[in-house]
Amino acid sequence: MHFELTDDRRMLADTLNRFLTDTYGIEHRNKVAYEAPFHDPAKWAELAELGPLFALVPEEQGGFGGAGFDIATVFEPLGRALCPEPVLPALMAARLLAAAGEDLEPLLSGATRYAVALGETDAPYALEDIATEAAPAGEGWELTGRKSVVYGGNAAGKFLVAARAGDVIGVYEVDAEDAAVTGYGMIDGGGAAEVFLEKTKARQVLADAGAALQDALDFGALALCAEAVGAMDVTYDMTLDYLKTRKQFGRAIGSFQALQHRMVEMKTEIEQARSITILAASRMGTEEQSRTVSMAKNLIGRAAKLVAEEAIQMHGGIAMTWEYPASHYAKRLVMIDHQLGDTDHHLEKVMAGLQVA
Amino acid sequence: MHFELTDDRRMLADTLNRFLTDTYGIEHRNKVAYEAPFHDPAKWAELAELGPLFALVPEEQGGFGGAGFDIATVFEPLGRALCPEPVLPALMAARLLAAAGEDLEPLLSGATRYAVALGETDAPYALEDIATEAAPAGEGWELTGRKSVVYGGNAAGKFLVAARAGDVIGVYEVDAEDAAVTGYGMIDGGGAAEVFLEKTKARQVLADAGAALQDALDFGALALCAEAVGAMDVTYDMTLDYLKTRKQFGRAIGSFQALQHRMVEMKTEIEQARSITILAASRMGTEEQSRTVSMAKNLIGRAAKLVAEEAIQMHGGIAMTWEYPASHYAKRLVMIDHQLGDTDHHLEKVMAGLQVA
Amino acid sequence: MDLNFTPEETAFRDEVRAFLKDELPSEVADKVRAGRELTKADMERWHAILNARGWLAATWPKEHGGAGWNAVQRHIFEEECCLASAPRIVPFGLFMLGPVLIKFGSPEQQKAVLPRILDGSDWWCQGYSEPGAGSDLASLKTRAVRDGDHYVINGQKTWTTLGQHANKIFCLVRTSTEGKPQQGISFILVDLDTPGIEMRPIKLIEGGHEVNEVFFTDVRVPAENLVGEENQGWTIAKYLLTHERTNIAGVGFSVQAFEQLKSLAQQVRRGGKRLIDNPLFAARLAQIEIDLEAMKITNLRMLAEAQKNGAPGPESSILKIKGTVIRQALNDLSRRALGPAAAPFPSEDLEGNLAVAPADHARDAARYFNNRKISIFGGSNEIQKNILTKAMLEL
Amino acid sequence: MDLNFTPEETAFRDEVRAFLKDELPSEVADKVRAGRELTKADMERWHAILNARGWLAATWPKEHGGAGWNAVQRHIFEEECCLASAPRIVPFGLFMLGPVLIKFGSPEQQKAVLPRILDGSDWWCQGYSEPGAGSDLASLKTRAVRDGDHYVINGQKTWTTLGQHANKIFCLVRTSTEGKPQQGISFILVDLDTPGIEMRPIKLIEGGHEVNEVFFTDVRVPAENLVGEENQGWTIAKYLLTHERTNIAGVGFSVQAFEQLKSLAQQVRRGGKRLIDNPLFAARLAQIEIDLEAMKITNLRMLAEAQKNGAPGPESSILKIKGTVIRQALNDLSRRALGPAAAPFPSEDLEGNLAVAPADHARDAARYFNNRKISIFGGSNEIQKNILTKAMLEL
Repeated sequence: MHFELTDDRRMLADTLNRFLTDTYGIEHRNKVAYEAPFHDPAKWAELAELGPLFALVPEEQGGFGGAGFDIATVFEPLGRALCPEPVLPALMAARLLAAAGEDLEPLLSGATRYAVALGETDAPYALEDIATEAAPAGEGWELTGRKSVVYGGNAAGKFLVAARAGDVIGVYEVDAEDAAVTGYGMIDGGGAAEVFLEKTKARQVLADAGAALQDALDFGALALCAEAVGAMDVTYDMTLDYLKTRKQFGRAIGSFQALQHRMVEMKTEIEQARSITILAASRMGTEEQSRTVSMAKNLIGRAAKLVAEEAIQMHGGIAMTWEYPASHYAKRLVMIDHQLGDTDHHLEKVMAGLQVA
Repeated sequence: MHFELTDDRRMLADTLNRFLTDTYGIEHRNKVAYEAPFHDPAKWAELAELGPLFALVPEEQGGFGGAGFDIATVFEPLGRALCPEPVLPALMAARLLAAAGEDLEPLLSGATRYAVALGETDAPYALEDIATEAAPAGEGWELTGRKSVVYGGNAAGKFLVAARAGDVIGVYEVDAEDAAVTGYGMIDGGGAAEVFLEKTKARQVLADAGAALQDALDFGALALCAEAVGAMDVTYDMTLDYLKTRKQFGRAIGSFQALQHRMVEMKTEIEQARSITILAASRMGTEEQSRTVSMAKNLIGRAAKLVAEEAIQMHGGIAMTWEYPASHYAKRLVMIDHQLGDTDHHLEKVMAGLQVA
Repeated sequence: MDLNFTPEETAFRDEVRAFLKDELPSEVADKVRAGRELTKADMERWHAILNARGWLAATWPKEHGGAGWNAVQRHIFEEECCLASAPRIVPFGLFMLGPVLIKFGSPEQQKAVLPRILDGSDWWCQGYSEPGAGSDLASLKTRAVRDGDHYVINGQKTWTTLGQHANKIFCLVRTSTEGKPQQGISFILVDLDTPGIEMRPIKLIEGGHEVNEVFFTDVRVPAENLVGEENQGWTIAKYLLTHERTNIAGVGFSVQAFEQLKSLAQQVRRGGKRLIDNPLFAARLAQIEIDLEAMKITNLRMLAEAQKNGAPGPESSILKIKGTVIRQALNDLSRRALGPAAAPFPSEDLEGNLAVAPADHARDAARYFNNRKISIFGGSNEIQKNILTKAMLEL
Repeated sequence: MDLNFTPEETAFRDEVRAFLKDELPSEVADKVRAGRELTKADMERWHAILNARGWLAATWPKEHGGAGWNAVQRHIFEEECCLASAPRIVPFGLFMLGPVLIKFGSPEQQKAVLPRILDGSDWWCQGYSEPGAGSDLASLKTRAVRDGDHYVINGQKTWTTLGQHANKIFCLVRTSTEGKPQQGISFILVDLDTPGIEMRPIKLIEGGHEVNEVFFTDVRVPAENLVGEENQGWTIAKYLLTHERTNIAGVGFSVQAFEQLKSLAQQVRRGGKRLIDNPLFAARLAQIEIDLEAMKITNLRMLAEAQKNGAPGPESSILKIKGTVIRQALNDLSRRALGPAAAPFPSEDLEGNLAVAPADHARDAARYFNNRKISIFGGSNEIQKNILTKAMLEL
């Protein structure tokens, strides 16, 4: 039993952290994250060259990672830097393409940007509720429906779309130019899109994708957990720093016991969040993968909200401003709960599992 | 709009408070509350003479009160004194007997002690789940079933039992000597009983008692809310006192800001509890009676638990002892949630009402 | 105990309700309901409508052109305005400067300033907070030095709400560094056109512009602009704090937000059912409803107390603390109800054609983030707890 | 990262598990599971069984008759004991006095005391807290004054757990009033048969007797009973605090309590359904499961850290704080699950014939009240937060 990263992973984390610290500082981040295309295409290419995308998939599929701890290793630095590059869609697309045995090279090299289109207006989180329909058309397929808030969809070349043919949900590839895509920015930075499909030409990637989609969702949620841990660490440090330096009524506000005790509570929840993310990472590929990821996403949702709200409150005003970095961390931390299932969605999954065990 | 008691009610409250302060101090209370018969029969008689039971019912039924604020006026002092006398069963019985148009004199004079037997092992709170059966037998009825944790049942002369004849739940009167009654004390003081009915002779009081039982439950729950407000006020004052006098690390522990802020949170919830109890009292007899009482009982359940737990924690050890009164207040405050529907039971009722409004 | 309004109060409420129905412009109410930014013209328009009815300056005595309402009337008016999605009255001239001048100002100041507040000629903003003195006003540093007939002001103010629309500012400034820090503060009126003043926008967390920084460099202000005595500023600031705190529980906002949330939860679908039928969500909703129902009564109780004693007591801090907790919980739940649809950065497009979120809810996340301020501004909840601790608990 | 035990550790766990299966008396385990009070004989019996296996003194080096386990082995042992509902080892002799003597005691003291702890000849209890010094040990007042070959002790100790079974007590006493309050404290061994000692029971909130007050009036104790140097007591107390804190997260207890609770929620019925099928209850249960799963890992992470550094760091206070919160939440939920059936005062009857509550749950409310102590005793959670603030956050 030990909790240290392998040398390879530590190197990867160091490389990523250094790259992001050196070239993706918060000012640059805020410049690119809130203006179309809501990320930095040049930095995306540099990032891809550093190799983190290869860490997302196992050797058999042309990568050099793909285990839970590889995912966590990549996304924690991204969270620390609030990086808006569409690595998450790449991860989820890679899992789907790998499940279909397709060539991952265009994705892993960063050449083709994928977005994964799952959620719909009335089906934001649960696969069962998906209504978009796939129908055979000649050699291929046609899709009809609307995919809502597709992360990275504003700048994707290809979409992997979940759609149902009768009772079976499959995955279909759609070229961005074949669909009606309206991109927009997100309140916490980064971009997304509405994707309108109206008998849109598609290629079937997986006919029955229930298991593969759940797997992609699990990996995506794990990635978000690791991202949140990175962002929470930075937010916590920023708040601690502020408490040490900011003076009120003639003393550092960190000397007020009420705030001290709340810092301890923040710290405790961050450590719990780190722990459950480690646990989830360790369970990827096991039978307990989905339930443990749901546990993690639930705890992360609660912890991230606490950290965001407490950070703002304890900063007292300054963190309400766009200029002060903590505000952007707070937004990201809160909005992570709106991606790939919120605290309640995942709590319900854990509740369902109470019965079996 | 004003929030002052009428002169009559203030006099009643003063009288009760004085009687309880003078003759029912915490040492006496603890002596009688934890030993059979788990109350003080002599004091019960004195209390009855003071007239609070008459305040529980309207003039038409021989009383001089019966409105929501009358109930609150009686039970708040009882809560302040942690009084274990079976006034609550008397209130609920009075509502049922009044609904049936029966003579209330034996009850109001204190001569006959009633207990109301509703809950069962698998039906602790909800009337719908009651399984005890009533069957016609000669001129009268026979009941079969088990009533569990019947408050005041250990020292009652008569039971009003809720039982079903087919789909209809009625109220039946059973003499204590006709049933197999096993009394015991409660962890927070006072007594209760298991009542075993096996073709036990009974008299039908109300054939279809759904509405009357709900009304009795509402009035009972309101009474518990007022009792809790009284007990919370005392517990809060005790804690505040302790914070001012107890020294640690060379200063009064009340000077520690973390505790100060928690005191404010306690105080806030107590005021909210007082407010919702006032609201519920004002709505008795209106269409919103049941839902508002459920709101009150839910908030009271949360507030009382907070106050109990925080009082113990801030006292830090001493309130863990039997000798220190706060421990008994804490027990009562927590256990009120186990009577007549807990926070979740009442929350579900409020949830059901979300749809209609 | 009587939780009902008197017949007179009920009649007043009906009058307010009818007025709002007839006079509140629906395009303005729509913006308020959807949390969209109001223009200066929107706010001025609403002020003019209220002023025409004599209801703009609720607390001013009638001789100054106010409505002369008591606390209960104000409460009724504010609650009805919230329910009707009326814009909030911009408080700086009407509820802050006005009462100060009526209490501490000279007859000349009253005559010169009050009518121009009412008729919209002047838009006042507030110069209280400074970068180093947020909740701790006594430590403010902006200096005003007497120089002949003028004061010369140097320093910086911040969190100046809607300063971008204002032509005037009232400030707390330091006129003495002797004695206790509270003792050397004065209250002064400043024309924003005076040379040496620069106003810079502060962009808030959600991207909106509602507050500003104001920089003063050798700003010469006529000495007669001083309100009350020199170094009496702290007394004035405290007067405002204790007498003019109104609607600090924000119950009206919460009631309105709760109704919107309930309606949202009936529109949003999850797992083929309405969100309101999801027990976990419904439990949260019911919990807030309960806390809010209690808060309404707590608010009325303290209102009755204030009515009786002339001013709210320190326990009114409870209203601020719990009131903001409830409002923020409502904003939080609205955001969550939307799921991913809460995440897009608000824009006209998203509210119009694209309709990612249901109507009126495209800005719910922005509103959630923006409203984190309500537990910070105007004396943070931590400060409120300190006040309560001292005054009420005597700790 | 590797969350699995090594093959050796797994083998050890299997060994412990087999031992517990074979050797733990079922009547004793039944009492533990139901939260019933253990008799002195029950505890002595279990100690003897462990001692026979050489597992009683987990941390003592083998030369003193201990098991010589490392932190991971201790953790495994404790967790398995909890899961099997084994009694908790009475810690005062084994985990407190023993390590102190091994580190600070004279060879004579070690020889005289340690074997009698192991074989059960002596039952030690602890004299640390005083009525005026709970969390603040430095302010203790019990005096020990040197008088020839003896110390004469006067004062009062409290919260002495299981003192009613003990024949010996180790105390922190004040031997000097000079310098800092911490500097004048000594650690001394006292025979409870010495004239002048009176032990009085303290009845706890739920009615149980597990702690006591101890009064010392001119109690003459041989000077050789001093452990370490005079006025070195604070060092000894701190050594215990940092090195011998074990299982402070109480994860094993929580895991066991969670399993019992889940089973209870499958037995209890509400509205014709099992309680576990009620979404509000299930949500609470799932929430605790998640927090507990995270806590298991947090515990292991800090264990690995302690293993590496020789002693747990200040961050282990997190284990105490969150560990007690989780345990108390479990107790709370068990109590609530029972509804009215939780309310009767525990008695043999209620557990036996009457069966108001399901088997093993008649004392759940009592357990809930009793376990309010775990966030108070042994350094309250507030003290833990202060420690963390200083050490870790540097605030």
